[in-house]
Amino acid sequence: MGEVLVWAVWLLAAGGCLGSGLAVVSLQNPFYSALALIANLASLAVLYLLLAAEFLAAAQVLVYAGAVMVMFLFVIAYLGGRADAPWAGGPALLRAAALVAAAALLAEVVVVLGLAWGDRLAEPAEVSAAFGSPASIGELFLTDHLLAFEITSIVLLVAAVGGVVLGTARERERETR
Amino acid sequence: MVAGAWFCLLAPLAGALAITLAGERISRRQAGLVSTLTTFAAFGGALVAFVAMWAREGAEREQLSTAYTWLAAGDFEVGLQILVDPLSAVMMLVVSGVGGLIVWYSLGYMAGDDEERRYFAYMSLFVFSMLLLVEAGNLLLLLVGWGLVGLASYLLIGFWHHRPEAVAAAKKAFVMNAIGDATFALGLVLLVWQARTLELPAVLEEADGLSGTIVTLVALGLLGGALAKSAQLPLHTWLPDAMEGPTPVSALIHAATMVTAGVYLLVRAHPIFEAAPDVQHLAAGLGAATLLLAGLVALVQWDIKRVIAYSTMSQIGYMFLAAGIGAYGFAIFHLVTHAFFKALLFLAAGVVIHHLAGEQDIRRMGGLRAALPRTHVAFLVGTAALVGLPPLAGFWSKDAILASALASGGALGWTLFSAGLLGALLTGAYAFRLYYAVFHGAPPEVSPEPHGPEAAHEPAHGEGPLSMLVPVGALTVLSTLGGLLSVPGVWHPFTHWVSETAEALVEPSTGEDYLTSLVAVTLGLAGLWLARRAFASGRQLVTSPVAWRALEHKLYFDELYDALFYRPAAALAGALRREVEEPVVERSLDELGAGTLELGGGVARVQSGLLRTYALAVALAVFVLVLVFVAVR
Amino acid sequence: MIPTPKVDWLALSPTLALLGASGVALLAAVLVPEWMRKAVAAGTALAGFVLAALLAGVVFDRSPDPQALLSESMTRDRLAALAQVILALVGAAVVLLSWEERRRGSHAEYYALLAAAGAGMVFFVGAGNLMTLFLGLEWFSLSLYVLVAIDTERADSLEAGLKYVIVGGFGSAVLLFGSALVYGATGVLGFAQIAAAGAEGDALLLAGLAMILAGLAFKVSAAPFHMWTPDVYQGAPTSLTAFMSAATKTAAMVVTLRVLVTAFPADSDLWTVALGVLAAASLAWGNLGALAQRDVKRLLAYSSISHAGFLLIAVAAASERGGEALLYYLVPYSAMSVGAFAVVAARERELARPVTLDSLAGLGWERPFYGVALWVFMLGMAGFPLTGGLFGKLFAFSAAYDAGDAWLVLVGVAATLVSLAYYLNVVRWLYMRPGPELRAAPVVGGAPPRDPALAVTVGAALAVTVGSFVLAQPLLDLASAAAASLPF
Amino acid sequence: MLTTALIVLPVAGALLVAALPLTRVGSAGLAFLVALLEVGLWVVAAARFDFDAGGLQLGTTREWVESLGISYAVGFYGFSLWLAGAAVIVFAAAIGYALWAGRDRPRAYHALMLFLTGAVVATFAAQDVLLFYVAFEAMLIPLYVLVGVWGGERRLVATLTFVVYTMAGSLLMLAAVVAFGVTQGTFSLAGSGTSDNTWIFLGFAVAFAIKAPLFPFHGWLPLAYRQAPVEVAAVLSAIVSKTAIYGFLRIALPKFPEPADELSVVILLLAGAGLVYGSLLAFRAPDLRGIVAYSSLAQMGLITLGVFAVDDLGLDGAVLQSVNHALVSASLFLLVGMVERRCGTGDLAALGGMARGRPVLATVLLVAGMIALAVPGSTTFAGEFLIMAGVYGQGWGYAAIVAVGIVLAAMYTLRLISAVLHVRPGPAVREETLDLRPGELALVLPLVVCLLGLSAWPALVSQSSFPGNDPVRALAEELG
Amino acid sequence: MSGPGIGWYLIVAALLFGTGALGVMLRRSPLIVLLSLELMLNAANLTLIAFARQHGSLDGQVFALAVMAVAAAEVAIGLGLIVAMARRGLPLDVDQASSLRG
Repeated sequence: MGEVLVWAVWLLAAGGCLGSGLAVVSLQNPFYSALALIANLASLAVLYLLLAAEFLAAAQVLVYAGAVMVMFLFVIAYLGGRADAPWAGGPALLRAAALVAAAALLAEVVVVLGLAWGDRLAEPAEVSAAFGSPASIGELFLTDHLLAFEITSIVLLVAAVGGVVLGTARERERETR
Repeated sequence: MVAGAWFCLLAPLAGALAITLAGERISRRQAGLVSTLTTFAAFGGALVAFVAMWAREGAEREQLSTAYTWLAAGDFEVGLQILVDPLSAVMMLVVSGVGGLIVWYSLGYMAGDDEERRYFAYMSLFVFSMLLLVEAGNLLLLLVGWGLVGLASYLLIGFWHHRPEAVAAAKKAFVMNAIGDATFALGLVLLVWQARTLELPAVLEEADGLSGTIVTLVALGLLGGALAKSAQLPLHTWLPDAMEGPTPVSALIHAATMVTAGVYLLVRAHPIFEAAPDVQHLAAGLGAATLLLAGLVALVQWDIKRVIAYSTMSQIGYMFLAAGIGAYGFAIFHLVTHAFFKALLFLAAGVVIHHLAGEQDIRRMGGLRAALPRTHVAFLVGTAALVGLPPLAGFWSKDAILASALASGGALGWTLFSAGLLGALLTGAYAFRLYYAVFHGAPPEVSPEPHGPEAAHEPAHGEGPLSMLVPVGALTVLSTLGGLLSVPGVWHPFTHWVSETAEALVEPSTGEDYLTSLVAVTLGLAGLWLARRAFASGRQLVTSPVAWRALEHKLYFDELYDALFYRPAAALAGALRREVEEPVVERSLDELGAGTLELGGGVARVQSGLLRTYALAVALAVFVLVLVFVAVR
Repeated sequence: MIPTPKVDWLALSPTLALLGASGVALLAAVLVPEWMRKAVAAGTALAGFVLAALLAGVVFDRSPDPQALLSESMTRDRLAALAQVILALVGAAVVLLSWEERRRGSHAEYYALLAAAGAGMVFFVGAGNLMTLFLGLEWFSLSLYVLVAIDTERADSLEAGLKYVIVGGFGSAVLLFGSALVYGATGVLGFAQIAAAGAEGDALLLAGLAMILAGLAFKVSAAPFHMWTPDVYQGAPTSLTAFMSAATKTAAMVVTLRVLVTAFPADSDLWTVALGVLAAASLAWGNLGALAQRDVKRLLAYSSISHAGFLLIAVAAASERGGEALLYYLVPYSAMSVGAFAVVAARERELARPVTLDSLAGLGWERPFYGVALWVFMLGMAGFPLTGGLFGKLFAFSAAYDAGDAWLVLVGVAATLVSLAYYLNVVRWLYMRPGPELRAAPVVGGAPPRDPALAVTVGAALAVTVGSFVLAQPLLDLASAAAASLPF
Repeated sequence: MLTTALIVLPVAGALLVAALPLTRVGSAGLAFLVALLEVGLWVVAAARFDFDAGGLQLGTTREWVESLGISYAVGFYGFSLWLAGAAVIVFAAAIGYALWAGRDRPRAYHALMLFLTGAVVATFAAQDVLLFYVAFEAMLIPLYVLVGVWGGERRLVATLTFVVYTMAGSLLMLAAVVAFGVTQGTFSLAGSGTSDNTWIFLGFAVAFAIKAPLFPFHGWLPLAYRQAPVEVAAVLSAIVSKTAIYGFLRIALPKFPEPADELSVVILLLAGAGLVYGSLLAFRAPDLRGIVAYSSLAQMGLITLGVFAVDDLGLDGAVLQSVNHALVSASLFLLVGMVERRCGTGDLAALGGMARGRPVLATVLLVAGMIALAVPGSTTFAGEFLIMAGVYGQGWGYAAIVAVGIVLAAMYTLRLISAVLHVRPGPAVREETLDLRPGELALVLPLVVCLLGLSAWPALVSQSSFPGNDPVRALAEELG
Repeated sequence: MSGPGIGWYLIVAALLFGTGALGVMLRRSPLIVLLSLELMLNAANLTLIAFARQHGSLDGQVFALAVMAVAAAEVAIGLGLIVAMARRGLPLDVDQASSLRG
């Protein structure tokens, strides 16, 4: 792929990513926000691809945008109009402070990156084609990161139980009564 | 000798303890008997000691006896010890002898008071304390006795504690004496640091070796104690008020013994005062000033006991004068004769008061010569002895002091001599004013109702029971003959005896003696004449109203001290309470606490419950943390 | 063929015991009939916690030398083992404490999640790289999120849950981003590898360190990352509050110590100061905030914030002595905390409403055992003698003084002074309110509801609180063996 | 072992009293019995104590926290044995008074009193800085409740002020203990050397100054002494305050010779100021307890003067005076309590004239009062004289202050005596108001008899307080 | 590697992280706050993947994969909570969830 094309794709993806991110934060309706997040996830997947993380890109789209966001949209739909909270509120000072804090944090991270720009971030390592492939990831998950893999599953299980407990508790109450 | 002295010391203590512990198990009369007998037992002990000492010679007459170590700290030790020497032997005899007579007298005088037991316990305590004072083998023990007589004095002045005046007078006496005790103690502290001991002969021997400043300070400290105890200027104001106590108390404590303790101290510690001649002269000067002041004030008093009290101050002034110029033997001699005749006067006055059911105002007395013939004689003897008419006791001792002043010469000597003579005139005047007012003239028109501090007594006792008469008689004899122990140009056994302990600095010649006597007796008689003339014409001795008022207010010393010390102290205490204690010390914590609580409230308000602020706090904190980490790098 | 890695099952056994208990309890929710569901679940959880404690004890015994397992995924050492023992015992106590808790259903789920949270913590303290660190943290956090909100019939419980999820998620994201930066600076995830990467002073590493620190400080409730604590503690079921205050703090503290010492030793001059400042801030904020509280759970929450400060003083010493002090202090602290919340729970169940200070009035006289116990816990937290609280503070201060942080000692002392005002206020309410006020307290009267399990918990906490004072040395020996497994 | 027994006996008694479901009289009586046993045990200890020998006696040492050098080390020196003796006697009287007065909730009350006894004895016996701190703080636990539950109307404020004040000092001391122990490598008093760190010294000194209390750290005193149950006030002023003196003598002076020397001027000035200040306030106090309380402040100033004279006379005097003040203050507070029980008030304006018809009360109060004002010949006089003589070495001004204190003491004590006993009966004194009952007399009389006995022989205490009767050397060599 | 350097990816990640943080701090709807949290986690993921590429080590990618699962778990619990609140009739507004305060 040509350099220019890569840049163009990058710009498009990065722009989409940031734009959709802003949309998530700024849109009034949670439904649209959720849709914006899907766009965000998709553009992130493109960036992952550019970073030689094919498997992750795929997972991002399938698992995240596919499964998680569907759940999200489902809940929003379930809640209907009740999901509409005022856009923002509270004291103006609080809003300003939030903006300032976010901006400051952002600027800081950028500065830190800038400090590292010259040496560390100059030249990325050479990687083989297998880098980021499902096989390589899978091997790691079965060797070095076996525990992480297992725990991830436990975390998901806990979350599932939690979701059930919280989401269905009321029905159960009714039963016991 | 030593055994007698110990017995003399402990017998009254045993009496006091016995009465206290027995409580209501013994009758009031038995309590009185216990007290009287133990005091006479003490006198017996003193006699034994005296006789044993008489049989010895020179240095053998002085003996220090230690029972045990009373107080010890580091290498500093103070024993419970007594010093038996000619001086203390004389004092023991006087204290226990006169004390015994007065306690005996009290048997009759106090009969009927519902707290007799307490009275006799206190009396015995006093006799013990006074004996401890005069027998003490070291200065700290002397101070102990010193303080304990003050305590006994407090207790007895305030004996009728339902009377506010008595309580106030007792407190005043105690506090004044506490001031003296404090300076005394300060003096001792200096001695401890210099000499590392307070044992009597030893510490006095060290006096010469001390630096001038130190010894002056020590002497000042002791003098402070002496002034307070002996009611000399400027610590004299308590004594007249002390007359709130029962009359025998006035006789024993505030005339015969305790108040003369200052003189004893001056004589006892004479090496220290001799090493600090300025202080010694100061003592003489203050004595002279007191004798004049007291004599003047006595001219205008109406209370029979107060007149005698002022005369006591005045007479002690003579003794101070004597001790101040180094005439130790005569100082003690006058102390002894004064003990006789002043006790006599008080006891006689007691008979009068007893007879009049507690009346003390001489304006409501008169013509008692007929009702109380024997008392009249006794009182007259006492008065004459006080004025110094020959051949009574006071004549010999007082004139010897004046002669010594003359003999010491110099500006000081002459000043003191003149003051003493003037005092003799005043003495004659006030003493006979009192005598005439009480025993001559017309009796008061109304028979007095019981009132006054001693109102408990039933009226019209006459001259009272035997227990009152015998002591008065004994003292009359002593007042008459006591002076013969030292007759100028003939013999001086008394002063010779005392000089073994305290060698006199001046020795008047026989000529000086007789000259002085002539002048003094003349002046005394002049005073008598003044008093008689004034009495006959119904006028007062002091005619100027301004002077009268000033003297009636005792020259405003009470008011002055009140304004100078008491009120500022009370105001300071009040101000500290209002301005420091309550607002600063007590409330500072409150304010600090309130401030902290307010801070806590502020913290709680920040914890607004708003989720977004929590995230905001985290974000800001992360920002700061990262910033610091990266920047500090 | 991918070679199967060798797994140290013993090191994992405490985790597995709890995980197993959690699973059994979860199955009970479905398979066991309603009437014995709670008993089975609670019994399983209790057994799991006790077993975990025993197994951790075995691990402690058999791990004199620290060992990195599975390419630094986790560490088997005495530090982890001791922390696991504490965590498991706290869990067991909480199971007993929660037995009589009012709850509409969800009993089995409650115990399953409790065991799961315990398993997460037990794993977390042995984490060996940034990934297991993050995952372990999320593991127990997610369990706790659910547990906090499990009483869905109480609005407070839900509100607490929501706050915990969102602020907790925010904190996790910060921790994660920091981990990413550290990974960026070094290219590795394992703690020892990070230390060996030689990236000290690198801006990326330091920014990452700061963010990791923030994320962990969030979990230990150190100011200014503490703000969720009072709300969540107040809203959560009381038994769970007890668990969080003792166990979460223990786990997070131990891991903070481990991460900082093993992964960032070269930057210790930075993080010690930072921890000192966080400690001071926690002390100030926690103690001042507690002054204004009426609700006892909330008051204890602030007290827990201030204790984060005391514990951080020990961590900030960055020395073996500090590690000892931390591990020692965690024992009496956990006991006092669990015990205090247990007494609150007892009162809560008696009165059937949230416990405020005035509803403590007269408790000391009516229920002497709980009264004395709460009294002792309060005194212990204030650092009075005859409780391990004194030695905890003493050791922490000693470590700080030894490390040259005399100022932290003074801050700690000042904070203790302020803390007296509210600890003693509790005692005051227990014993000293005048008669009329006593009657005003809504006393049910008669015998208290029988709750032997809770009484056992309180008794055990009392025993540990006092026992850790008398037998300080044996406990300190354990702590020092644990601290020795870190490369100070 | 004997020392440990002295500590354990009351604590065990406390547990027993708390645990046994006895009647009101039963538990109070049991507590009183334990307190008497404790006195007996102390007598045994004193009999076994060799006052001529040097060094620590009746000691026990057990390792406690080896890694930090903390040990359970207890034992007595002469001065601490005397202080402990005063403590057990006063506690017996106080517990007896509580038995007599019939305190509510007797099991809790007496258990706390006994626990306090144990803590106090442990404080006096402690030979390890941390153990000292532990015991010092342990005293606060019962005191807080004793004042807060059984105190007067404003007891809640009083108890909080008291605890916060004293804890402020104690916590500074904790910081100092930490610093001392860490720098020395051990907390044992016997095993550690001296330190020249002024800050550590200050930590200790401030704690003791608050506990004593010394001016101006006495903000807690007026309220606590007025609001506490009277026997607790007695214990506070008589005994608890002396733990500060023990601290000065055992820790602050010998362990910090240089800082103590440098700062002695400040402490002496504060002590002197406190002596005068307390005396003046006692003179203006409107109630009985106020007088006794502020006189306590003055006396603690005086004792501190003696301690910081750092001189044979001053040190011996301070110990003697500590014992004296313990007995005097306890007697006075108990008598105040008896008067208050009769009249329902301690307001001076409402009292008076109680001497007439109540000879026992009058005699006992008079004797106690006279000893309190240090009438010459009393043991208090001996103590004051030694202190005065000792502190003269630090400057004549201090001795002069002591002299002023003597005069002021006479003023306020006489005021107290007169206000109760003399002149007309006050509105609160009725004709039928009783004299002291035999039971009450039996509580106060032993204290007064002890005082009279000491007056006959103050050297008993003063010459046996320090090994070899050489305080300065003992401080430098044996205690340092 | 062609195209923009790793730094640029990181800048994007930082911006995304900031945006997410802003959302958490600004928005009142708990749903949108949850979405914003997802943004933050994804920003971290991007960082991890970028660094993985930089170092040529797959650890970062594995980590990112795990984070995805965690993010999903968080969402599940968050949504469960929101549903429970909605059923309980509580307002879906984080500002109104402030009865616990002080």
